[in-house]
Amino acid sequence: MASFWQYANPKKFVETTDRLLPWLSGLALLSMGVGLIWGFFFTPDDFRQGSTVKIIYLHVPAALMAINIWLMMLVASLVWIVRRHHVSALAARAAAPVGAVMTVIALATGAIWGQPMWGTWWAWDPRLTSFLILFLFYLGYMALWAAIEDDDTAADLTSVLCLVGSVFALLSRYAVNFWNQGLHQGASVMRAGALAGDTQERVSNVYAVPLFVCIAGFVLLFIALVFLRTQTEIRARRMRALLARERLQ
Amino acid sequence: MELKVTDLSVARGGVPVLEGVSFTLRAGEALVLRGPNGVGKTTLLRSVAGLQPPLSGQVGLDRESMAYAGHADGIKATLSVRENLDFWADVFATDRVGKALAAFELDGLADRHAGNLSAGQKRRLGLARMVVTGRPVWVLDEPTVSLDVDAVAMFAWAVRAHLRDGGMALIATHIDLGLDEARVLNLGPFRARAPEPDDFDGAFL
Amino acid sequence: MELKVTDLSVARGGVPVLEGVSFTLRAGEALVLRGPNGVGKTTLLRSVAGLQPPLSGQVGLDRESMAYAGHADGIKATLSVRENLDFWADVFATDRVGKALAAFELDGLADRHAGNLSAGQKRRLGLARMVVTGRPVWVLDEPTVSLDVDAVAMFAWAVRAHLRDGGMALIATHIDLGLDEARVLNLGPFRARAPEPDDFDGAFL
Amino acid sequence: MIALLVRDMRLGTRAGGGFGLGLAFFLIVVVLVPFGVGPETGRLSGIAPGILWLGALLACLLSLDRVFALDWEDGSLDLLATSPLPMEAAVSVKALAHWLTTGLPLVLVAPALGVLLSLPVQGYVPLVASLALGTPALSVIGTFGAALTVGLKRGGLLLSLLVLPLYMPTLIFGAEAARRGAEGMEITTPLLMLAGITCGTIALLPFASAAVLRVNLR
Amino acid sequence: MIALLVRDMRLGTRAGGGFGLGLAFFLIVVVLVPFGVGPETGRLSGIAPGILWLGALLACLLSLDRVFALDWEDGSLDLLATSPLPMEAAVSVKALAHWLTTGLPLVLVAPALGVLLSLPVQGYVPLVASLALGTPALSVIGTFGAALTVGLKRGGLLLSLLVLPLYMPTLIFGAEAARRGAEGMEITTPLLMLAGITCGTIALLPFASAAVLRVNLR
Amino acid sequence: MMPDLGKYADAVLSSYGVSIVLLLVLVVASVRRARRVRAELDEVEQRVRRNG
Ligand code: HEM
Ligand SMILES: Nc1ncnc2c1ncn2[C@@H]1O[C@H](COP(=O)(O)OP(=O)(O)OP(=O)(O)O)[C@@H](O)[C@H]1O
Ligand SMILES: Nc1ncnc2c1ncn2[C@@H]1O[C@H](COP(=O)(O)OP(=O)(O)OP(=O)(O)O)[C@@H](O)[C@H]1O
Ligand SMILES: [Mg+2]
Ligand SMILES: [Mg+2]
Repeated sequence: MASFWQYANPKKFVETTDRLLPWLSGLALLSMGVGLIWGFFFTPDDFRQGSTVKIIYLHVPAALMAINIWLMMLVASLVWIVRRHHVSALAARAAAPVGAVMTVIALATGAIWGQPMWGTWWAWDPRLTSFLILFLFYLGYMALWAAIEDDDTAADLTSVLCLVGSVFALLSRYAVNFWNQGLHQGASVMRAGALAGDTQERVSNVYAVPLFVCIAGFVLLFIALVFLRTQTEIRARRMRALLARERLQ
Repeated sequence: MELKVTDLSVARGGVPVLEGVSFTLRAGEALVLRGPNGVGKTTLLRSVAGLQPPLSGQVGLDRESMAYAGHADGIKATLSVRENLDFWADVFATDRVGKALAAFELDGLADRHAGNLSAGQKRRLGLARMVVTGRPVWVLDEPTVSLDVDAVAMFAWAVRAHLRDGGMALIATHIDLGLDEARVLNLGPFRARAPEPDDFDGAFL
Repeated sequence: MELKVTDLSVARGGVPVLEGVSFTLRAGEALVLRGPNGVGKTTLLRSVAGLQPPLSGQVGLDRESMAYAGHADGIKATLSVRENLDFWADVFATDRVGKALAAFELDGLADRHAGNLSAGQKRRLGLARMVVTGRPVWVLDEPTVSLDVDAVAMFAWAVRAHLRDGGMALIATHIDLGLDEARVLNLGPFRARAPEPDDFDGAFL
Repeated sequence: MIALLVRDMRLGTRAGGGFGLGLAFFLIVVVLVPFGVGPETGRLSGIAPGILWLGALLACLLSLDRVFALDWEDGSLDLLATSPLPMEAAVSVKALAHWLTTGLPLVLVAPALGVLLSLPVQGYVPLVASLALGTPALSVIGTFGAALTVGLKRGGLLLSLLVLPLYMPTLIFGAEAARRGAEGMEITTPLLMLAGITCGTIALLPFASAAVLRVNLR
Repeated sequence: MIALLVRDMRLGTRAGGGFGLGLAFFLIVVVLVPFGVGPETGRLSGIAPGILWLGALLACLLSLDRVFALDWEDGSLDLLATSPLPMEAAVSVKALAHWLTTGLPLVLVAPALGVLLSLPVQGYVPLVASLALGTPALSVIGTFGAALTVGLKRGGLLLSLLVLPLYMPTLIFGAEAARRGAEGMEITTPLLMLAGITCGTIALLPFASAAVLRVNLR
Repeated sequence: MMPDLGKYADAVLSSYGVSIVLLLVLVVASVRRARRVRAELDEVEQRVRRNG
C-alpha cells in the first residue's frame, strides 16, 4: 500500500468505493434495522417520559451526525485548500445534503418530542437554536455550490465559506448560550460515566445499547451515502469535462 | 526588460483552449495576437496579466509591470472623465492625467460625466487609462472596438509613443490597427488538442 | 414597403445632436450610417427604432416593423444559446431558430450556456436574434464589434439574404462590412448647430 | 406572453436565479427576531403575526430589483419594447413571475415559521389567508417600483424607499387581519379590504408600470 | 488606498449612489414595525432595542451588494487586481467605505428612532454603544459575503443567505447589550464580546475576503 | 406485536414516520441520481471513444 493519498485519485476512489459500497450499505441497513427495531419494539417506556423515549433512537444519532458531518466537511475543505485533491472537495459537496437532512431530522424529531415534554413545538433553547443556525449554514453552503458554475472556483469558495462558517458557528453557539439558558438535556450520552451507569443523568443500559447500535447505523449509512454521492459527483464532473472537450472540436 | 512567455497553456471553464504558446517581447516591441472568435485570445491575455493562473508554462514578468484593459473598461458613469483618470493616477501613483487626456483628445470632455459619453468616447477614456498607469507592458484586448478612424490613429500614435519610451504592447484584435511595425502571432496553430479519451486522472480529463 | 425618414432631429441628454436627417430605404436596400465617434449614430438609430421620441421630424414606419440590436445584446448568461433564441422566436411568433443558428454557425454551440461564450460568439448570438424576429427592417448599431473575418462574412451573407427577401437594413458602423452594394450616409454634415444664444424659449434652448 | 413567463420562471429557478432565496431570507428574518427581542414565548407570540407579515414584505422587497434590472442591463428590455408584446402584458407577466417565485413560496411556508414564533393556534388560518390575498398586491406594486427605478445603477435601496410607502395599506390590513385572527377576533373587514386592494392594483397598476417603463427606456 | 476610499465615498454619495438610502430603509423598517405589531407602547418599548438592531442589520445587508458588484460589472475589479494596491488593502478599504456610508449614519440616527419606538431613557447609551461597536463587524463580514458572491448575477439574495448566519453572534451580543441596557442591567460582558468579535473580524476576515475575491476574478 | 405507546403514540409514530421518510427520500434521490449520471457518463464516454 503506497499512501493514503492515492485514494485522492478519482479513478482509484471510484474503483475502491465500488467494491466497498455493497458491504457498507448492507451493514448500514443491518445495524439501522436492528437498532431501530430493538429500540422501538423491545425497550421499556421511561417512567417520566413514557413511550416518547423511543424518539431518542432517531433524535440523538441524527443530531450527532448533523454536527459531525459539518466537521467532516470542514476537514475535507481543508484538505482541498492545502492539497487540492478534487475528490476531497467533491466529498464535502456530497456530504452537505446528507448533513442537512440529518439536521432536519434532529429538528423535526426534537420538535415532535417537545410537544408532549415541554408543551411546545419550539422553544428558543440554545441547543435547538444553534441547530437552526447550523441548518442555515448547510443551506448557504449548498446554495453557493449550486450557484457557481466553474467547479474549481466553487470548490475554493465553498471551502473558504466552510472554514469561516465553522468559526462563526462556534461563536454563535457561545452567543446563544449567553443569550438564553435552556430546557434541553445535557450531553449525557457522550459522558464518560454513561455506560458505567453511576451518575444521575446516565442513560440506562436498556436504552444505551440499542442507541449505540443506531448511532453506528447512522454513521455507516452516512459513509455509504457519501461514497455513493461522491462517486456521482466525480462522474458528473468527468462528464462535464468530456462534453466541454467534445464541444471544443 | 523583456516579457518572455514560455510554453503557456491556458484553460477556460476547466477546458484547455490554447497549448504551448511561446513568444518574447523586448522593450519597444508590440505583438498583435490574431485568431478566430473563441480561439482563446482573451483567456491568454488574462493569464499573461496574472488574472488567472495558467495550466502550465511561465510568464517571465510578474503582474506588477503589466497594465491590462479587457472587454470592459472599468469606467464609473457618475464620475467625470477627469475624476475617472485621477483615481487611477492615484492608485498607480503617477501624474500623467494631462498627458492621457491629450493623447486621446479628451480635454474637451474632461468635465463630462463618463456615463454620458458615446460608445467610442468611452473606449477612448478606457485607453487613456493605460497611459495613466505608467506600466511598461500594455496588455490590450480588442482595444479599438467602436473607435472611428481618427481614434484608431490616436491609439496607434499612443502605442508608438509608449514603445518609444521602452514600453511593450500585447494586443489581441480582429481589425487593422495601423501598427505596421508590430509583429503578428496567429493563435490558430496553438489550439489545444483533446487528450486521450480514457486518461481519467486527477483532473478528470 | 419603404422606410422614409424625413427631417429627423434627435437629442441625447437634452442636447440636440443631429438635425434634419432624411433618407429613404426601399425594400431590398441597406443603408450604412457613418460618422465620427459621438456624432449621434446610436441616438439616431434608437429614435428610428421607436425607443426614444425624436425632437422633430417623422419616421415613416412604426416600430412594429423594426428589429433593433444595440451595443448590448440582451443575452441571458444562464440560458443556453438555443433557449435564448427560442424565447425570442416565441415572443415574435416565428419559427426561424434553426435558420438563425445555421446562418451564424451556432449549431455546435447551441446547447452551451450563453455566459460561456467568447465575446465574438456572443455577438453572433445577438445577430442571430435578428434573423429570428422576422421583422422587415433591421436596425443595427455596430453589429460587427468583436467579430473575426469569417463572422463578418457570415453577417454580410445574412444581411444579403434578408435584403433578398425584401427586407431592409440600417447599419451604423466604423468598419468595413463587406456590403459593397449598400448605400452610405455620412452623418457628419447633419451635426446639430448650437442654437442662437438668446433664443430662450419653452424648451430652454 | 407565456414565453416570457416561462423564460422568467426558468431564469428564476436556474442556478443563481434566486428561487427559494426569498424563502430563505424570510426564514432568516423570522429566525433573527427572537435574537433581537429575546426568547420569551409570551412576547414572541404577541408580535408573531406582525413579524411574519413584515418578513414577507421584506423578502418580497429584496427580490424586486431582479424584476427588470437584469433585463435592462443586458439590453433585453430594449428588445422587448420593440417586440410585438404590449408593454402592459410584459409588465403583468413579470409581476406574476415574481409572485410565483417569491410570494407563493412565502405563503406556503409561513405556517411553519409561525411555529418558531409561537403563533397561537387560531392564528394560522387568518395568517395564511391574509398572506395569500396580500402578496399578489406586493408583487404588482413592487413591479411598479421596479419599473420606476429601472434605469438607475443599483437602484435597490431607492426602490425600497419608493415602494415601502406604497406597501403601507397592504401591510396594515394584512397584519391587522393576521393579528386579529391570532387574538380570535373577527377578520372579514380587513380581509375584504385586502382583497379590494389586490384586485385594484392588479387591474390598474400595470398600465402605470408600462407607462413608466416606456419613459425609462427612451 | 486613500484614493480608493475617496472614490468609493464619492461614488456612494453621488446621485444614485445610495448614501442615505440605508438610513432611509432603517427609518422605514422602524416605522413599519408599529403597523405590523400594533401600537401599544408597552409592547413596543419591550421590543425596541431588538427591532433597532434588526433594522440596522437589514439596512446593512441591503447595501452589501454594492460593495463589489458594480466594480465587477464594469471591469474595475480586474483593473484593481492588476494595480499596485494589495487585494487585502482594497477589501479593507471597501469595508471601511461601506461602514462610513451605512453603519456610521445608522449609529448616529438610532437614538432618534428610539424615540419612535418609546425606548426607555436608560437604553439610549447602551444602544448607541452597541451599534457603534457592532456595525463595523457587520460591514467586514458583509464584505466577505460580497466577495464570495461577486461573480454571480444578482447574487443579492444568496448574499443575504450566506451572510445572515454569520451575522448571528454579532446580532445576539449587540441586541443583548441594547436590551439589557434598556432594562437597566449590566452590559459590560456583551459589549466586551462584541468588541472582541469586531476586532477579530477586522483583523482576520480581510485575508479571507481577498483570497475569495482573487478566486472569483480568475 | 405493536408495543403499547400510550398517550404519546402520535408523537412517537410521527417522528419515526418523518425520519424514515426523510431518510428514504435522501437514499432514493442519491441512488437515482447515481444511476442516471452513471448511465449518462457511459454514453458520453462511448461516444467520445468512437469519435476520438
Ligand atoms: C428541535 C429541537 C431539538 C434539537 C435541535 C435537539 C438537539 C439535540 C442534540 C444536538 C442532541 C445531542 C446531544 C449530545 O449528545 O451532545 C440532543 C440530544 C438529546 N435530546 Fe434533543 N434536541 C431537540 C429537542 C429535544 C426535545 C424536545 C427533547 C425531549 C424532551 C430532547 C431530548 C433529548 C435527549 C434526551 C437527548 C439525549 C441527551 C443525552 O445525550 O443524554 N431534545 N438533542
Ligand atoms: N465554461 C466554459 N466551458 C467550455 N468552454 C468555454 C467556457 N467558457 C468559455 N469557453 C470557450 O473558451 C473559448 C475561449 O474564449 P475566449 O474568450 O478566450 O476567446 P477569444 O479568443 O477572446 O474570442 P473573441 O475573439 O470572440 O473574444 C471560447 O471558445 C469559449 O466558447
Ligand atoms: N447627457 C448628455 N449631455 C450632453 N451630451 C450627451 C449626453 N449624453 C450623450 N451626449 C453626447 O451625445 C452624442 C451622441 O452620442 P451617440 O451615442 O449617439 O454617438 P454615436 O454616434 O453612437 O457614437 P459612437 O460611434 O462612439 O458609438 C455624444 O457626443 C455624447 O457625448
Ligand atoms: Mg475575447
Ligand atoms: Mg454608438
